[in-house]
This record gives sequence, C-alpha cells and structure tokens, in this order.
Amino acid sequence: MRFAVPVFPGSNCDVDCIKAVREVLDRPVDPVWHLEGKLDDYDAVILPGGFSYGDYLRSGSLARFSPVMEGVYEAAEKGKWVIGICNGFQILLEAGLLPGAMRVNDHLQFRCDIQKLRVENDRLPFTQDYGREEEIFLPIAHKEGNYYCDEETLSRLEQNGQVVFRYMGENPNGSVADIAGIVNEKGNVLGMMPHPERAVHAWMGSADGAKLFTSMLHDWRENGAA
Amino acid sequence: MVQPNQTQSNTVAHREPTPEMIEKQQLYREVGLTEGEFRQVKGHLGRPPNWTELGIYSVMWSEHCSYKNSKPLLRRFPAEGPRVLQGPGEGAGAIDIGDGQAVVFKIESHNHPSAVEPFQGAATGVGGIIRDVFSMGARPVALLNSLRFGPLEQNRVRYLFGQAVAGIAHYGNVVGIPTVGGEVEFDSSYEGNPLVNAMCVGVLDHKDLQKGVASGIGNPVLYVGASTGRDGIHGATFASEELTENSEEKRPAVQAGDPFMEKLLLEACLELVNQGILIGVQDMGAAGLTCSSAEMAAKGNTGMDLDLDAVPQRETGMTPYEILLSESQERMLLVVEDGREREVKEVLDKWGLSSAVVGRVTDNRRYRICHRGEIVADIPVHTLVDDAPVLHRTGAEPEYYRRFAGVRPEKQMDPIHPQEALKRVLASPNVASKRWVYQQYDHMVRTSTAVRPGSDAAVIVLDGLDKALALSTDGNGRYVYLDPEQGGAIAVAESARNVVCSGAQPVGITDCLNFGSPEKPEVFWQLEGAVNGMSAACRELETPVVGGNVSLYNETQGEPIYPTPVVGMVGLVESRKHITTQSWKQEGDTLLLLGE
Amino acid sequence: MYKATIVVRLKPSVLDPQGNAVKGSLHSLGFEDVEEVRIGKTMEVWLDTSDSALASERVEAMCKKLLANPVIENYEYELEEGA
Amino acid sequence: MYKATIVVRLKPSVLDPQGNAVKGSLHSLGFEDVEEVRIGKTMEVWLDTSDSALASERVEAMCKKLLANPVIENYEYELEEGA
Ligand SMILES: Nc1ncnc2c1ncn2[C@@H]1O[C@H](COP(=O)(O)OP(=O)(O)O)[C@@H](O)[C@H]1O
Repeated sequence: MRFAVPVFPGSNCDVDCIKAVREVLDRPVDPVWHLEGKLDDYDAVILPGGFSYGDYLRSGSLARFSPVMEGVYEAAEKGKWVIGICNGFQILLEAGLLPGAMRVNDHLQFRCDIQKLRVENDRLPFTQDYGREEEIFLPIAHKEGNYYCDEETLSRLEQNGQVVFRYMGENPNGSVADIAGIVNEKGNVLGMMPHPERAVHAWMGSADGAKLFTSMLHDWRENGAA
Repeated sequence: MVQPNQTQSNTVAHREPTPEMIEKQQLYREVGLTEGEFRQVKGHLGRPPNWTELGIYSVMWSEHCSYKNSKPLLRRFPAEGPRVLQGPGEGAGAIDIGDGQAVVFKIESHNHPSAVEPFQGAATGVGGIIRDVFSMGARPVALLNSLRFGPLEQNRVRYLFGQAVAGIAHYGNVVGIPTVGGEVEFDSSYEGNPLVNAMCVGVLDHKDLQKGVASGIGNPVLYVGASTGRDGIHGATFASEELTENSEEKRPAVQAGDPFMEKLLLEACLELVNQGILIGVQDMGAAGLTCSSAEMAAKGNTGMDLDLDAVPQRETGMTPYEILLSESQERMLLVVEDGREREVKEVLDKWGLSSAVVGRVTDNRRYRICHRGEIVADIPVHTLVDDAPVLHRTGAEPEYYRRFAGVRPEKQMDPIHPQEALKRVLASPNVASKRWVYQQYDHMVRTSTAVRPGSDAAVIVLDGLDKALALSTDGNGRYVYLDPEQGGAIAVAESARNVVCSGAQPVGITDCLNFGSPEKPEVFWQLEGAVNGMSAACRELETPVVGGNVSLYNETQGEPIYPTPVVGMVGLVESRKHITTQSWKQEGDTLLLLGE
Repeated sequence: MYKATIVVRLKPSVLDPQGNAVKGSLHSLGFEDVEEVRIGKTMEVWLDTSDSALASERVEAMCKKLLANPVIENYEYELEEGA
Repeated sequence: MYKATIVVRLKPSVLDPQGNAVKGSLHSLGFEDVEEVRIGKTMEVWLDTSDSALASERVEAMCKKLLANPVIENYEYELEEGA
C-alpha cells in the first residue's frame, strides 16, 4: 500500500503526515509536488494541513486549482482513499469532493488544543479499528474550522452515516452539529479538522490517531487494492 | 458618498536636500547623527555626504545596527565555551549538540512597531527572527516569545495585547513552526511601551552552517523574495516641510508581513543550503538592503556594487534613499558562485520566488550604489561597519535605589490572611494560566513537541535521535529595577531552573536587553548592572551568550519601562527518558523541596 | 483599463461569526444602537481591456470560478472604465 | 433605521499579500489580463436611529475606534435610510 502526500506551497503538515505513515505503518509514502498531475502509482492520498497559498481569499480556495488536484479527483473517482486533514479538508470542500464550506471559528481565534472527539462511524476503511462510538483525543489547530452546510445536506450526512467525527465537550469552532469530520457518500473521501498524524505516540499527548492509519492498512489487506 | 477620512497620494514629490543644505541646516540631526558623527562621515568620505549617503550612515551607525551604546557592555558576556560553534555577530548563535548537529537560536525585540500596529508589528517581529535562523542554514523548529504589557483592565492594553498575540500566532502558524513557549507579564511600566520579544530555535548539520559574507570577486549578489515598497523606512524621519508635500505621507507606513512568502523563502533557502551553492546569505531586516549588503561586504573584506534599478519594486518613483532603507519584509540577499545563477534560479522558481541579480562583489572595499546610470553613493565599506562610533557612557546610581535600600518592608506590612492572599495571587493575570495565549499558537506542528506550553520549559524532540531540546524565556523587570545586578542574575538562573526541571542541561542563552534611554545615567546604570549580573550567572552556569538583541529608548513621556532583560535559554536533554513535566503524577508520590 | 469592484457577502442564511463579534465589540464600546453587522469582502480588480462586455464577462467568470464560494457566499460587482 | 456600508481598504503603500496571491491565481487560471487586485472589507452596519446626522457621526466614530486601523487602513462609507 502506497501513500501520496501532495505538497502545496504553504503546506506545513506534509512532513508530519509522511512521518506518521512511516512510523505507524512502515509503508512507502512520497511527497508529491503540487505541479504533478498524476497519482496513479498510489493507493491512498493524504492532503496535509498547513496554509496552502497562504490560505488567502478562503482557506483551500487557491490550492484546489493546483495540477495535483487532477490526480486527487481521479483517485477519488476510482474509489481510492483520499483524506484531507485540516487544510486538506478545506481543500476538499472547495474542490467539491465533500459537501459544505468552512467559515472562520466563531470566536475568531486560532485554536490549538487536544480535543475530545467521538467516532460516529466505525465501519469505514478509515475507522474500522476504532470501537463503536469510541471517545478519542486528537489535536486540533486551525482558525477556519467552523464547518457549515445547509439543513438538507446535514440531514443527508446524518442519515447516511457520513458524519465520522464529532467534537465532544465544548465545540472549539462553532461547527454545525459539532461536526469534526465527514466522509463522502461512497465512503472513500474523508475530511477532518483534527490531526491524527499529530497523535501517533504517547509522548505526543495522545496516540489515538494511529488507529486511523492502521484501519486503512487492515482494510487494504482484507479487500485488496481499491 | 461621505468623504473618505484621508486622501492619499501614492507619490511624493522628492526634492532631496543637497550636501550643502545637509551641512548648513544640520539636517543630519534629523536622521539621528550628531555633529561629531557628521564630521567623522565627512572625514571618511573626504567630502560632505549626499542625502543617500547620509541615510546609509545614519542607519548603519544607529543603535540597532551598530550597538554603539551597548557594545562595550556586551563584550562582558561570556561568549565562549567548548560547545560554541558560532558566537555573537551572525544572524544567530550556534551551539554544538553532538552527532554532528547544532542548535541555532536568537531572540529579538519588535517593541516599537508593536506599539503602533500590534498585529503586524508582532507578526513581522516573528518573521524577522525566523529569517535570522534559517539564514544560518538551520531548519527552524520552535518559536518562543516574551511579552510585557500594561494592566489588562485598560481597553487599549487589551487591544494591544490581543492583537500582538494574534499577530504572533498568525505568523508562526502559517509558516508552520510551533510556538512552544514564552512568558507574559502585565505591569503599568509597560503601558505606553509594550515589549514584544520573539525567539526562534533551529537545528542544522555542522556542514550546513552559513555566514553572512560577500566573498569571491565578481560573484553575483542576488535579491530574493518580496518586492521593495516604502514600508518601514527609517524610524528617524526628517521633519522638513519643504521636502514632502504631505506630512501624513512622510510618516513611514508600518511594515506588513506575508508569512506565506516567508515559508517559501525558508524552504527555498534551505534547499539551496542543501545543495551547497550559497557563499553568503543574509536577511534584509532592520535597515533593509543597506545593512545586509554593507555587512556582508565588510565581513568578506570586499566591496560591493549595487544597481538599484535591478531591485524589484512594488511602488513607483522610489528614491535611492527609500530603496536602500526600506524595511519591506520577507527579503533575502544571497551571494552565489559566479556562473551558478541558473541553478539557484531554478530552485527559486520552483518555490515561485522572484529574484534578481542586483550587484557584484568587488575587490575595492567600496560600497557603491548605482541608480539610473548614476553613482549615488560611494563609501569605504569598513567605515560603515568597523568604524561605527562607540559610545562609552557612564551610569549613575538612581535616587530610588538609595531610597529603597533603607526600606524594611517586613516592618511595613499589614498582617496577611493567607487564604485571602492566596486568592489574590492566583487571580493576578501575571500568575493566572496563560492558556488564552498559547492556545492561539500552533504548538504541535512538526510533531516534535514533547512538552507543550503550560509546564516549565518546553521540550522538543530531535528527529531520528534520542535527544531533545528544552527551551525557556524568562525575565523579571521588577527585580531588575530593584537591583539590576541581582535581577539580571535571577533571570538567567530562572531560565536555567526551568530548563533543568524539564530534564535538560543548560547549554547556552540568547538575550534581549529591553531598557529605557541609555543617555540617562540611571538607565545606563541599570543596563550595566543587569549585564554584569547576567554575565556572572552565565559564567557560573557555563552557559555562554551566543547572540541577542538590544532594544533601548523604551520610554513613554520620558518615563522608562522597568529594565527588562529577557533570557532565552536552550538546554540539551540527553535522552527522551529524562524528560520531566510539572504536573503531579500519581497519588502517594513523595514531594521533596530542594534548596533553602 | 477597467476596474471591477466586487463585493462578496455571506448568504443571509449563513451565520456570520465575524459580524457578530464586531457587533458585540461595538455594543461594549457604547454603540448600543447597532442592530446588526455583516462583514464581506471588497475586491478591486483592474483589468487590461477596453471592451466593457468582455470585462463584464471576465469578472463574472472569475467570481464563479474563484472569488466567491457559492455554498455560502453571494457576489455582485460594478465596472468602472479607466480607473 | 439606517444602514451604513463601510469599505475598509489597506492604504495604497501597504503590502496586500492577499491581493497578490489572488492575482497570481487568476493569472494561472487564464485571467492574464488582470493587472492588480486589492482586497478590503465591506461592513454593513444597521443602526437603530432616525437621525441622519447622528447616524453619520456614530459611524464615523465606530470606524475611528474599531472598524479601521488608521495606521494601515483607510475607510469610507455610505448611509442609506430605512434599509
Ligand atoms: N507568550 C507566551 N507564548 C507561549 N507560551 C507562553 C507564553 N506565556 C506563557 N506561556 C506558557 O505558559 C506557561 C506558564 O507561563 P508563566 O505563567 O510565565 O509560568 P512560569 O512562571 O512557569 O514561566 C509556560 O509553559 C509558558 O511557556
């Protein structure tokens, strides 16, 4: 199983994602410069956090036009796994691969903390190693994580089990229905504000993110390449 | 439409004073040079300077670039030790941490810009210190800061504080360097003059250590990064009606930062370092193009020819004076081997950075500036750097110090009700949790933060090694005010304790000396005492001072701030097993009290 | 040369956290008579063209493609010649 | 009720990285005819007052006190009744 981590100008969690894949899964993982258009050689794509293009205009809005996004669309289309973490989530929203949009946090500040979450759907290739409604701790670090979608979209997300992670305790950004992460209908494109790659060893404050990576590897082993 | 609050013209009528006017009307005073210094300039040039040359001397001889007030004192700091790879004098100091690696770090102030425009002022302060570190060839791995503001009860203070914190957060977060620690204190002495000090820590392989030198005759000088505008030109403005049409426009705009550009610069420069193409690299920080280019030539014992028409500009009609002194952010100056420009440009293009060859290294030890085909400055380069004036000031014990010596506080105290007192202490913003601050900083990016803000020193682990670094910033202006020597020593000792409590051995410090006007004997006395105290503590703890920064003239309406040296300390944790944190671990553990 | 002044606003149905925060600050500064605040973006775009219809078409395309996010935002613009 | 539409812009000499980034993206999307982009804020403030002079005075004061930062920004506004 091979991972690609697209690197946009301004990405800054690319290295962290690569480290996490190597340390948790010991699988091949490559940074892919945003000017590359193809991701055929990979089974999974992780769009990393950071401030692609400075997050100017709207977060993720400029990155979505990078050539590498062609490869991301293709991967999503083919049913390969695509994860967008933080800025990566924002890019997936802007690119229309996930429904909704991101607004600035309701308190208008950047918020960095270790946040309690609940795994709302543990039947996905990204979450199968988590327990049912497992409560986990993952770091968050963002200023625009206030997820929005209209009522109709929300009820569809809820009904289809597309809400994957929900904030517990105080909602850190004002997101609709405490949403922290969602998946597309097909279940192969995941967007989440929290950073699983920052929680893969106990010394980091939590190791709860590791299961997200191991879930994928298990699924891949069970079901073969997507 | 209601009229706009201000009409702005983008162009200023520039009629620069002639050398005769500068001399006769003593215009040199308005850019901060004394009569004696002006005479020295004339001596160096063998003629009166023109307006551009005057500007160059005035910034190069300013406290900020030349440390003319503090140099004699700074020499007292111990700067040597077996681990020191690079002492003071470069962008940042470097200390060997074994395994062929070194830690590079420095602290710097951005007090005055932050008082005017707190968000941009604080943000660009962070940007400057990051450039200082990666221009050494180091990968920045952590940021810290030290903040002093007036009492939080005041609206204006809340605004300044909130914006400064947001600015620091914004810059570091976007660049992707974790802000892992710092300190905040509120006291009325900082009400009109807040302190914003930022520290950056980087790591490099010894072989990658860079210097800010221009060597190799004929080598090209490259300008990289943001284009030059009129921002932040020269704090010392010339208040002369006949020079500009619009007096509002004359006030230089505050620099605005672009952390995204900084991130690109950082990655591109480190890629160039990795390829070993660079001969010299320096950040265009204070006093911009002038300071970086002149210093590089002086250090290389060479000369430099610069062509200002090649400098990328984002405003029209800029004069040589403005181009040379602009403090536009996110710009670097590189000297590369002749013939390898193409390779360099490829890397810069990859990162989407514009660059231009703006000059050449020469062998004549002159600093020559060309603008529109004319030589607009021609100066012996060493006179800008090595011959900068040094002032030997003398201090005088202030009246308050003598008065306080006789005070016996224990005799004047009302009886204390411990519970009441404890509540009051805990309610003080100086003691309360600083979570509101550090939760705005991304302190976990790079996934190396093992001890996050909220403990003593922060700890970050080093990739692929069992080692870690412990980092802390500390200072206490009130102690230093009451006794500069003791207070200075206490600042170093506090830092050392914080670092040791995290499981590290202190290996070196950087410091920022925030004081009032050195022209006041009482303030100079504070400065001297603090330096002596810090030096003594550093000798005792074997922690050399490998770099730092001096910020003087921190006063409002003639009232100086508390003398506030801030210490940034780095400690080495030999093994991750040694990392310790502040919190209780489990019931039944034994508590021990060490010390007296 | 044409100058387009584009205003991008959050749709009325979308809660505006920035506007709310500013309203709160205004109230606490004594401007209690402020009923509501909505915050949007003003973008001034200078276009090197002398054809007004073309300019308008280009601006429309930019807004659709990049400048506004149709999920949460509306846009409108004005064109001015020779600015 | 009065509605004030306030436009806050960076002063011309202040770097606008956001505008530059958007310009770059527009170019790469094929809008090469874009010469410059500057981005500012539009604030719509509804005021519960029926006195136009008062409304104007209040808006002026808000801009000075909170909405614009005079060191790096300019502002202008329009008032509209009963909006
Ligand atoms: N300006 C700041 N930036 C980042 N972290 C800060 C800042 N101020 C305080 N902190 C963090 O908060 C914690 C407590 O700070 P402080 O109250 O100054 O405690 P101490 O007296 O132990 O230094 C420390 O971990 C420190 O790193």
